[in-house]
Amino acid sequence: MKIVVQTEAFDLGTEVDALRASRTDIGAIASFVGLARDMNEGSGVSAMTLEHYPGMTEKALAALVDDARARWSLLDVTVVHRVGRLLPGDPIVLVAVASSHRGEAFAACEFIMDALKTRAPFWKKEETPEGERWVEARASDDAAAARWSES
Amino acid sequence: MKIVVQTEAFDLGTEVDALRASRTDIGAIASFVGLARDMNEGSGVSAMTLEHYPGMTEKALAALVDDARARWSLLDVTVVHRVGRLLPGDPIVLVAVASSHRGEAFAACEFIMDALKTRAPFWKKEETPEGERWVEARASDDAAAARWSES
Amino acid sequence: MNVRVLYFARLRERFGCAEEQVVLDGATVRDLVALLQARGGVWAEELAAGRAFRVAVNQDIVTPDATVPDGAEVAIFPPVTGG
Amino acid sequence: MNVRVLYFARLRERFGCAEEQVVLDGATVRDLVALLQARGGVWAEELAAGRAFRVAVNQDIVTPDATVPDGAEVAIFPPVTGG
Repeated sequence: MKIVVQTEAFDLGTEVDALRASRTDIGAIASFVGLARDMNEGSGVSAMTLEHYPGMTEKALAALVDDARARWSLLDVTVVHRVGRLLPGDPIVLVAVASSHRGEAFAACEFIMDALKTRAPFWKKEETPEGERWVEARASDDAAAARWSES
Repeated sequence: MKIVVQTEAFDLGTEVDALRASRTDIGAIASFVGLARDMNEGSGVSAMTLEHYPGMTEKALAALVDDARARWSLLDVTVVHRVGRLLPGDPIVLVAVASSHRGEAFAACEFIMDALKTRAPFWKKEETPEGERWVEARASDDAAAARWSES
Repeated sequence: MNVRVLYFARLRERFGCAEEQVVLDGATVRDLVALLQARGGVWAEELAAGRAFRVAVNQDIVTPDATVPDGAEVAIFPPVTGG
Repeated sequence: MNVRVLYFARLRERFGCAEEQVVLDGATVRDLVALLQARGGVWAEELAAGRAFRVAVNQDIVTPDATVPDGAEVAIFPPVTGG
């Protein structure tokens, strides 16, 4: 299990290769990369800065990965989240989940992303033609996270 | 859109980098890699050989990717499936889906895998200590594919 | 009429045949399957009612009622197991 | 008792404060928030009932009824927007 908060870019191929290593019991790896977009809420975005709460961030990420491991049978999990200033097209977050079976890998990967969006203390500030603005939390993210408590 | 059937190994990092290229409108890339395992149905598996129906395979993969594109708002899709002899730990299949938003990327990626499992003409033959055997289709794969027609 | 029939995977091995030309009297997939079943032996066994196999006509999976056009490429194979 | 209070993101900017020591009379998150609201101005505005903010005590998100232990690290911040 690897959970990292870093300013540097990450590489999906490298992270997933590390997860696979020389194992032969993994049947499925579901992964997700979130990227900085050049548009949000109808405005052009030229850059964004990600702030976090050092200490709590790592604790919150570990807790939600633990929740995923309690819920599904997982072989390994990697979460990497960047902080600092990012440009459109830059990768922000990576979640990769290895399991014997694809259904569990997919579900756990999506669960971790949904939980991260509502529970991990990161905040985005965007640079737009109208000036800087803090990104507002989305009701759709709360709804996505809530799905997992219903089932 | 890229759909390929090949004997050679593929690299997740390379395929996803190609999908991203220099775009700045992608917010989410969900991807899946299926790997050959060393165990199946309680037997050790030392190798497997994937057979397919050339011509129909490409047509079936294109059709299910088209179904995904009709259903969700996707920016790009890559599907790579290997044929020939594979060893435990070898990657078999890759599906990567780029979208503006993560919910659509996740759903389309899982849909494509579920549809591929039931609609694309590939067959696996495993080498086990008890001899060679053709893998039997799983009821759980039919159930996974059927979920998508209910909703 | 004439159709080209392909077999894959376990069925190819059981029939000992990857491809053949078949002269068909009927017009549907059901007619073709009945003709092959009538060969007896592994043909009757593997294509018996209730056995799981799939049929594609010109590379699209179809139901037993589907028409088989003259010159069609018909494929008969086990349920797929890729991915 | 004494608690260390941290502010993040928009609230840090609005309050012009990233961290402070607060002497607290009560024992719950609600007591601390009431103390800060009583400062008026941006404090009253941002921490008013119905405004969306989150409170963590020793790095766990808690509800307003949660106890604040002496020496705790309390953080007040907007709903998170990472990922």
